[in-house]
This record gives sequence, structure tokens and C-alpha cells, in this order.
Amino acid sequence: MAFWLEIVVSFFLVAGAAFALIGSWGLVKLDDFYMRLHGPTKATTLGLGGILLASALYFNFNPDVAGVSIHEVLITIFLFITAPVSAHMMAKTALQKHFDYVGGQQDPLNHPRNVHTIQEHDLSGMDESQIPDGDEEE
Amino acid sequence: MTMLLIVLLPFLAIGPVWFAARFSRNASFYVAATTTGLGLGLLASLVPEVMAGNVFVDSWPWIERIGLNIAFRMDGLAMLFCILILGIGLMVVIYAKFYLTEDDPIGPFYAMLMTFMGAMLGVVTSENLLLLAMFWELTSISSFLLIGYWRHLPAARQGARLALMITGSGGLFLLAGVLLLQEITGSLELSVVLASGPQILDHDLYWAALICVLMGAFTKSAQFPFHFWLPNAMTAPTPVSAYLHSATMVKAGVFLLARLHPAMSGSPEWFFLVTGAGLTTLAFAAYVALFKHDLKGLLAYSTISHLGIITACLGMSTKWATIAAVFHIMNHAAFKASLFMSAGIVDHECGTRDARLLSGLRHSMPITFGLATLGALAMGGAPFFNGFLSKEMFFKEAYTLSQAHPYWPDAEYWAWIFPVVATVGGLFSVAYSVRFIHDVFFGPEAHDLPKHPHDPPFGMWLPVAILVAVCVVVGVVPMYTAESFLYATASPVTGYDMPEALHLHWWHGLVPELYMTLVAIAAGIGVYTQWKKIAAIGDKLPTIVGKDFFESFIEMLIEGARALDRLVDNQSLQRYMAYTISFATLAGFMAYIEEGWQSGTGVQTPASLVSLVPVILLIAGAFMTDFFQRKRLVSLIFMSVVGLIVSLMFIYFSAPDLGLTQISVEVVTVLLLLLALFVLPQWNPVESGWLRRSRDILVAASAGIGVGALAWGVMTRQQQTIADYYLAESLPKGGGTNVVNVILVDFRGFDTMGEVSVLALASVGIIVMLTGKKPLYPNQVMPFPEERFPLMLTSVTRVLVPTALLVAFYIFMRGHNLPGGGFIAGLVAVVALAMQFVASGLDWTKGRFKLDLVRLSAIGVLLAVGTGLAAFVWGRPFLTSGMLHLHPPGIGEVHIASAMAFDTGVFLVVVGSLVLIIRRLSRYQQTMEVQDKAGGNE
Amino acid sequence: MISFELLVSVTIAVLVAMGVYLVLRARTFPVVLGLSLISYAVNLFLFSMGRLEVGSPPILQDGVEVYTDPLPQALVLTAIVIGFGMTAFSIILAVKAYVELGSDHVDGEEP
Amino acid sequence: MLEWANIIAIVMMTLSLLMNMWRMAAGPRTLDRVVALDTMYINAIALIILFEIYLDSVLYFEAALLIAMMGFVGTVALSKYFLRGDIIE
Repeated sequence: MAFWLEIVVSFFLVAGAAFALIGSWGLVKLDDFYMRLHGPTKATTLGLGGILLASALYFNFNPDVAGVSIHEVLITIFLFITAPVSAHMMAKTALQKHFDYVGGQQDPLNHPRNVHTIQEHDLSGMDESQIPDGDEEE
Repeated sequence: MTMLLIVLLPFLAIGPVWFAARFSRNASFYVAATTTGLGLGLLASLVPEVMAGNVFVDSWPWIERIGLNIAFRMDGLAMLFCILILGIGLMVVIYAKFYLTEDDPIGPFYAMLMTFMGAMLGVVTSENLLLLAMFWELTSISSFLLIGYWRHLPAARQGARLALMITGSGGLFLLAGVLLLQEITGSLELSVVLASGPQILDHDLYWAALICVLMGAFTKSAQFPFHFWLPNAMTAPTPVSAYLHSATMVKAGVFLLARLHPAMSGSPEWFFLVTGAGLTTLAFAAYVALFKHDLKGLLAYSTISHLGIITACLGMSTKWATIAAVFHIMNHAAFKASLFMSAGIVDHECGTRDARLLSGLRHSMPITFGLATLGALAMGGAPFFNGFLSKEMFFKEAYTLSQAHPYWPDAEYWAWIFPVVATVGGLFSVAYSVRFIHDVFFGPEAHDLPKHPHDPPFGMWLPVAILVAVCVVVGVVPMYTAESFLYATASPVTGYDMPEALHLHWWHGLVPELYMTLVAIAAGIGVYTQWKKIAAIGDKLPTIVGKDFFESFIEMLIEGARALDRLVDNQSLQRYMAYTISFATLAGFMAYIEEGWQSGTGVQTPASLVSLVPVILLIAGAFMTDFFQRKRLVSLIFMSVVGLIVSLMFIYFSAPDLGLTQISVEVVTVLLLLLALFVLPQWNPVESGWLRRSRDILVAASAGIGVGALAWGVMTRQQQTIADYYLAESLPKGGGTNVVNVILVDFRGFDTMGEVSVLALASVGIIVMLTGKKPLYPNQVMPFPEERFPLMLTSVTRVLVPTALLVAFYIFMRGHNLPGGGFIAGLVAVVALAMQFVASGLDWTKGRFKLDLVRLSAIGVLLAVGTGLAAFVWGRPFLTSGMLHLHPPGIGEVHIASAMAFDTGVFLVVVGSLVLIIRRLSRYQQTMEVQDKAGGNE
Repeated sequence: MISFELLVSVTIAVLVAMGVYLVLRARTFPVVLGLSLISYAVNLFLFSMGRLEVGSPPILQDGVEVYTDPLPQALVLTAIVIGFGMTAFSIILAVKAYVELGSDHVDGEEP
Repeated sequence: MLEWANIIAIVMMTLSLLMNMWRMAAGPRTLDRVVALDTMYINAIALIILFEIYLDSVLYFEAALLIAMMGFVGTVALSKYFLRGDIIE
């Protein structure tokens, strides 16, 4: 295995892992849900991308390992399509559930820009305590 | 061979008899009668030889390991019983044809009768004692069915149950006795057992064997104190009573005594137990019989009493007493069967058999009157009847006992009890015989009977007439009719130790037994004239009704079982589970304590610090699952962490297939549990106190420690593996390099087939559970009138689902050689489809995915089975796989093994069943939502 | 010394203990979760009967001599799927019981 | 060098797994736990790829692929549960 390739692969490995670690660190450290969502969805995804890149380089340009591996490409595509969608879903949920966020801003759904959304849907008669999310105590 | 045929014939006739009844009652009757007649004919071919003193033994090995042979023995005793069973059987078959009404199904009746006849023939001709015990139980079962023939009558059902329980448990005693005899003599063959009499008597186990055998005999022959089932069995149709309860089945007990008489008699135990039981029964039952108003009840107790005579004779066990017993067996069968049939005729024609209602029937039923009177005279022991002869012999033996006996050389004053009890029994016997005739046929003519009485059709009284004729002929001229026959039949019972000649006569001069008879007759008639006064005294005496005693005993057993049940099971699953798990854990620890637990000495794989982290995560995940168990959703999330880590562990420990399966199953499980959770409550209330919780923690911890210790103990020991075979043969025989998959679809394909069938069955069960009308139940309302299907999600899945299905296909295709295969591919496809459901809803998907899922899994199962069956075409065993190697250009080598088809079957079953389950559950919720809304609008 | 054998044994022990505790709860849902945990433990236990090997999966390759025992893997694979069938059946039983009886207590009625 | 890089990366990934677990346990909201779970799935993919490089083997890629797919489906299903209650309508 060429030395330069080893350097490149090692770099991507460590860098990718570092990004992933930072993502998780963000998940632990940040103050509210909306902030915390950033860590995993951005940093960790990017970190995984780095590791996948390293793996692709390692397996495809390494004479010691026979064959061509396109799995990394597949995984990367898969991940890069799905990660935003799942992040979107979670953010949507958080908005819907009126999660507080740090910094004194009001509930995002009460923001003037969003008021019409509320009017469109008749929320009266809905008992929100019945929303299933496992947070509330009985 | 003839003997086998005689026994088998009735069994062979069961089907035809039943079947013929579908055409006409007559057809069924003719088949039954012909069979019985044929049996008699076959028997007749053996009679001359047996009369000459020959013994036939035929044997075919069956289960030699336990000494069970199909072996038959035909000697005098067996012949006597065969004649009784088949002869009286024929009478009963004819009689029943007329007795049963159009409403009574005749096919089952004759079928059961044939079963009983065959079983009875088996009992009396068995050479092998184990075979005898088997037939013995079969008689109990078939008599249970026959007694309960009128199943709409509660009394019939109770009587049948009682009879089965008493005689059936007696049969178990008999089985034990038989096995003890085998222990003593080393053989189950009668010829051996009969020849080793002294050895049996000297053996330490003689007592136990004797008790067991006597229990069997006494229960069957209704000897005191097991007599009470017989009167209760009188709810049976009269042909059954006549056949089972007078002539044959109850005789099985005395048959057994007679059969084993040469081997087991001759000890004081035998003498006192058997004679004591016989005499007690004789006097007691005769006394009770006098006060029975039901004619059949009277006859039933009379039967018990006469069986007592036979038992007592066998107990005395002298040469002449034994001969008397055999003689009385045949005499009693003749007169009692005829009397039962007469009682049946009276019942049939008058609509009642209550002696208090019946009166003066001699005018309207002259033929019946004549026949019944003759039969009753025989029963009462009047001179010139067969009953007289055998009873004389019995009296004589009883008198002899009072004079001297090996067990008491000098005449003892208490020994007078034998002739006195015998006479008293005879006295009551006379009394109830007189009552039977006088109450029913004499006196003023009764006018308030349910039916207008008249003589029955010819076919009904003919059997009675034949039997009565036998009684009279034997009674008048015994020396020409019965002497040689009795000699031949009694020989095996006495152990071939017979007097020179029998010289049966009804006049022996002025001997003690004649006085005893005269006293009995005179006093009997006297008692009858005063019977109402005596009955008044009798009513004041405390009575023990055996049936009630028995019922309360059974009640006590049931109550005890209930109490025990309440003790361990208070309808609480929690408690039940706690007990079960604790017990299992305790049992495991017992093994540790007994054998000592120690870790093995095998090589251990050192672990790095890094590998500690997943374990910590897993433990944390599992712990949190418990910690948050009251918040169900959170608990579920933690459980899926556990699943993730477990699949990582599988991957790490060289099991990629397992990792793939685990992670896919994990997600499908989460989907399913989420679907379910939507219906179920979101939280668990606080229910357990600290005591309950500490107990549960204790139970859980000890179970965990036990299992963990076991795992540790196993893993640290050297392994004996059979894996090398699979690893070596996977490629040459299974045509694949992924050994796990080859094992699944090839080596252990049969197991896999079973497992996919189970999966398919589970899905069918789930469909059944979720089908039908759903009850309305308050449920979480839809919280947000948000867009139902987020646009981004929907758009992305348009791309992802086909990709995922492609991945599934890819994993499936390579499964035979690389990690993958039908199970995993199926799960991936399920997840892909579930994703589609989540993103676009059921209706959208259903419009584009038209597959009958039930059919899909059915096709899968059939495909798996069909692949297995295809091997038969090439003459190979089930599920042998074939292979085809193709080299299409550009792709490389492609193996097409027949295992591929099998794997396709697995794939289809997994997809069909799982998608079905998911779809059905979400449909279920939708239905409930609709109902909720409808309910809210009203 | 920490060995894999020890770690896996501890894992199995913890899973069983947690599973049993959940099985002893009074509501159907935790019982189903507990059963799942126990079936993880059982699968791991059966799997570990083939002993623990790292990096030698039973996929035949040229030049590779050491393979782990494939037989427990095959057994556990079907066990996982069947275990899923059982979980599915029991959770749907729980749903049905709740809908029919109006209570998800394991005894079918509120205490 | 690659070996060392690999080991460092593995250590970092396990550390981030531990952090995810911490977030999962701490909550405070259930949705936080879902995010943590999603992150765990992604970290698991990374771990598997690192493991492959460590072993020089390509036998585990399908596992990584499947975890990516399953993680997505799981997260989406949970989110849908919060949004609508009924995940399959």
C-alpha cells in the first residue's frame, strides 16, 4: 500500500471520527433541542462521510485487498439522502410540540409568520395531553 | 390361529355393523348376529379337543422388550367363558334388536357391543398377562360406553362414570399385580405363572401381588366394598345389563380368580380375604336385594350376591368348592340373563319396572310369567333347577368348613359362621326370588300402568326361553348334560387336580346341605310374607350408601385439588410467573450446588478496553429499559438500543448473517410495537409496592446470575464441535460458501421449513385475532390535523423504496455465498414496504402493490415443501439439493442450486407474513379511528 | 483480565435479569418488552455455544483456515425470526385483550 | 500509521457512542432520545467500517448498509409517531 494513500486514508479516518465525536459532543453539550439537532445531523453525517471516503480509498486502491467495493458509494448516497429527511422530521415534530428554546424567544408556532398555519387547522377540541410522546406524567 | 380369529372377529365387525346401520336396522342386526354366530361356529370346532383335555396356546411376538406377546390360550375355563360370551351374546343381540326403539341408534349400540364382546373374549383367552390387562381395561371402557348409551339421561352418565372409575382403577391394580407376578416368576406367560405356584406363595411380594390382583377382581365382580357401581350401572339398556352385568363382565373378576387360582391360592391370606369378601357380599347383597323396588336393582344386588357365592367358593379353594364355583358361574349366567331379559320385557311392555306398581301380570303376559317363574326358581335354588345343584355343593363345602380345615384342625365354634352365613344368604335369595315373581305376576291386575301390557314378540322371548330351557334341563338331568362339560371346564381351575368322576345328582340323601336348603326355602318364604315389617326395621339401621361415599370422596379430591390450585394460582399472572421463574432458577441452582460450579479451563479471548464500551452501552440500555418501563415509548427506544448493540456484537463475533437479521428484525419489531402502542395506554400506573418490587428484583437478579454463570461455565470449556463437517461439505454438497445459509436451506432445510411454517401460522393467527367486529373503545384521538404524509419523506421514499428492494434482491441472490439469504432479504423487503406504508399510507400503497399476502406466504411454504419433494423425482431423500452451474457471459459463474428455490420460499413466507401482520394491525387502528369519529359525532 | 467470555456472560446475565423483571410487571406492554430482552439473551447464549471468535466468519474463502462454528449461527438466525413471530403474536394479543377487555393488565382486569 | 489512525478513530467513535447514551438517558424529552438513537445508528455504521478496515475484510458492508437503512426507518417511524400517533395511516 502506497505511503501517500495510507496518509490520506488515515487523515480521513481520524478527521471523520473527529467530526462524529464533535457531533455527539454537541448532542451532549448544547442547550435546547433545536440546537442539539444540529450536532448529529450535520457533524456526524459529515464525519461518517469522511470515514466512508477513507474506506472507499482503502479498499479500492489497495492492491492487498482484492476486488472493487462500491458499497461505500451506496451507503454514502443512502445516508446523504436520508439524514436530512430524518432531521427534518424530528425538527417538524419539535415545532409541532411547541418545544421551548433557549434565548427567550416565544413559541415558534406563535411567530407571526406561522399564525395562519394555526388558523387553518381547528385545534379546538383537541386535548393535547393526549398526544402520545411519553414525556408527560399521568 | 382359530383363537386369534375368534377374538378378532368382533373387532372386525365394528365397522361393518356401524356402517350397515346406515341402510337399515335389520342389516346391522344381521351383521352382528352373523359375526357372533360365526364366532360360535369357530369355537365349536375347538370344543371337542378341549373337552378331551387339550390346551391350545398360540403366540406371536409383539413388544418383546417388555414381555408383551399376542398370545392366546384355550383350555376348559376359557372355553366355558367363550361359550358364555358368544352364546349369551347371541341371545342379547337378538333380544336387543327388539328391545331398542326406533329412536335408539342401533349402529353404535351393536358396534359397542361388538367391542365389548371382543375385549371380553380377549380377557378370557389371553395367555399373556399384560395382554389380559389390556383387554381388561378395554372391557371397562366399552362397558362405560354401553352403560352411558342413553347419554341424555344424567343417571346413565353418572352410572357410567362411576363404573368406569371403579373398574378402571381396579384395572390399574390388576396391571400392578401382573407386573409383580412378572417380577416374581420372571414371565408374563400364563403357562409359566400357573406352573410356579409354590414359588409365588413363598415370595416376599406375594402379599402385594395378591392384594393388587384381588383389587382388580373384586372391583370388576362388584364384591363388597366395591359393589356399589353395579346397581348404578342398571341405568343401561336391559340387553346391556343382561349381558355385561349378569353373564360376562362381572364374571371377569371371578374369571381372574379362577384363572390364577392354581398359582395364587393355598395360603391363609387367600383363604381369608377371598372367602371373607365372598361371604360378606353374599349375605349383604342378598339382604339389600330383598328391599329393592326396581326389578333391575333387585336383580343387580342378587347378581352381586351370587358373585359372592362364587368368590366364597373360590376362596375355600377345596377341590369341590372350586368345582362348585365353576358350576355356579355357568348356572348363574343362564338363569340371571334370562331373568334380566324378563325384567326387560316387563319394563318394555308396561313402561315401568317398579315392583310397587306392577301387579297381576300373569293374566296379560302368560308367556313371560312362565319363563320368569322358572328363572326365578333357578335363582332361588329350588330343586330340579340348575341353581339348586351348585348351591347344594356350596352349602356342603360351607358345612365342611365348620367341621375341620387345615387352618383350624379341630372344630371351632366360630367356624359355624360359614354355614350360617351361607344359609342366611340362601334365605334372602329365596325371599327376593319369591318377591320378584309374586309382586309382579300375582295379585290383582294393575290398571294404572303407563302402557297396556301384553306378551312381547317372539324374537324377544325366544332367547329367554332358550336360557330357561338350559336351566331346567341341567337341573333335571345333570349327569347327562353338564357332567363332562363341568369336568373339562373345572380342571384348569383346580390345577388339573380333579376327582375321578363328578356324579352330579340332585338327591344325595338326608345330608346337612339338604337341611340347609330346606331351612333357607322355608325361612325365605316366611321372610317374604313379613318383608314389610323387616323393611321397617331395616330402614332404622344406619345405611352406608357406597355411591354417596364414593361421590363425596371424589368431591373431596376435587376440593383438595382446588385448594392446592388456589394456593399457587390466584388468577394472577405475575405471581404465577414469579413462582415459575423462581422454581426454574432454584432448580438450576440446585444443580450447581449438587455438582459444584466451577469455571472451565479453556482458552479465553482477552478483550480490549474498547470492547468494554458496547457492553456498557448494552447494560445501560437494558437497565434503562427497565428504569423507564413506566414510560412505554422511552422503554421501547432503549430496547431498540439493546437490539442495535446485540447486532453489533454478532457482527463483531464473526456472525454477519446474524447481525443482518437482528438489525432488520429490530426495526420491524419497533414498527410493530409502535403500531400497538398507539392503541395501548402510554404509561404504566404505579402498581407494585416496594415489597413486590424487591421480590421481583431478587427473582430477576438470581435468574440473571444463574444464566450468566451457566454461559460463563460453558464458554470457558473446550468445545466439541460438529462444525467441521459442515465447513468441509458446504461447498461440495450444498454448493455455497456461506455455510450458515447452506445449513439453513440445505443441511437443516427440514428445520427451516418447519420454522417458516410456524411464522406463516403466526401470521394466520394474528389475522384471525384482528378480524371480526371491533368493539368501540376510547382511544387517543389524532392530535394534529397536520399533513398526513410529510412531503419530504414521501418524495424521498419514492427513490428509497425501489433501492431498498433492489438491495433485498441483491442480498437474496448472493445469500448462498456471502452473508445474506432468504430470511434477511425478506426482512429488508418488509422494511422497505413498511417504509412505503409510513411515508404514503396504506391506501396509496395498496393501489400500487396488489398482492394477496396470505397467498404469498402460502406459495412460499408450498415452494419450500415442493423443493423438498422435487428431490423424490430424482430418487433422493426429501430436501436433497441439486445444483446447476452456469457461465453466462459477463457475469461470471452463477450457481443455481435447488436450494435457491427453497430460499425463495423462505423469502416469500417472511415477506408475506410480516407485511400481513403490519398491514393488518394498522388497518385495525384505522377502523377504530373511524369508529371513534363516528361515536364523537353522535 | 477482561475476556470476551466474561463480557458476554455478564451481558447475558444482565439481559436475563432485566427481561425477567419486566416480565413480572403488571401490564402487557412491559411483559412483551421483557420477553424481547429475554430472547436477546437466549439468542446470545445459544450463539455463544459456538464460542467467540473475532473476524473469522463462516464464509468459505481461499486461503482462510479458521472459521467460527456456523451451526449455532444457523440456529440463532431462525430463532431470531421465530422470536419476532412470537413478539408479534404476543403484542397483538395484548392489543386485542386491551380492546376487548378495556384493560391492559396482564390479568385482564384492573386491580 | 493506518493502524494507529484506525484505533484512534475507533476510540473516538466509542466515546461518541457513550455520549449518545448519556443524552439518551438524560433526555429530557423523548425526542432527544430519538435523536440520540439516530446518532447511535450512524456511529454504529462508522464502527463497522472501521472494523472492516481493521480486519481487511469486506464481508460486513451489508451490515453497514442495512443499519443505515434501518436507522432511517426507525427514526422516521418514531417521528411519525410523535406527529400523528398512527405511524401507518
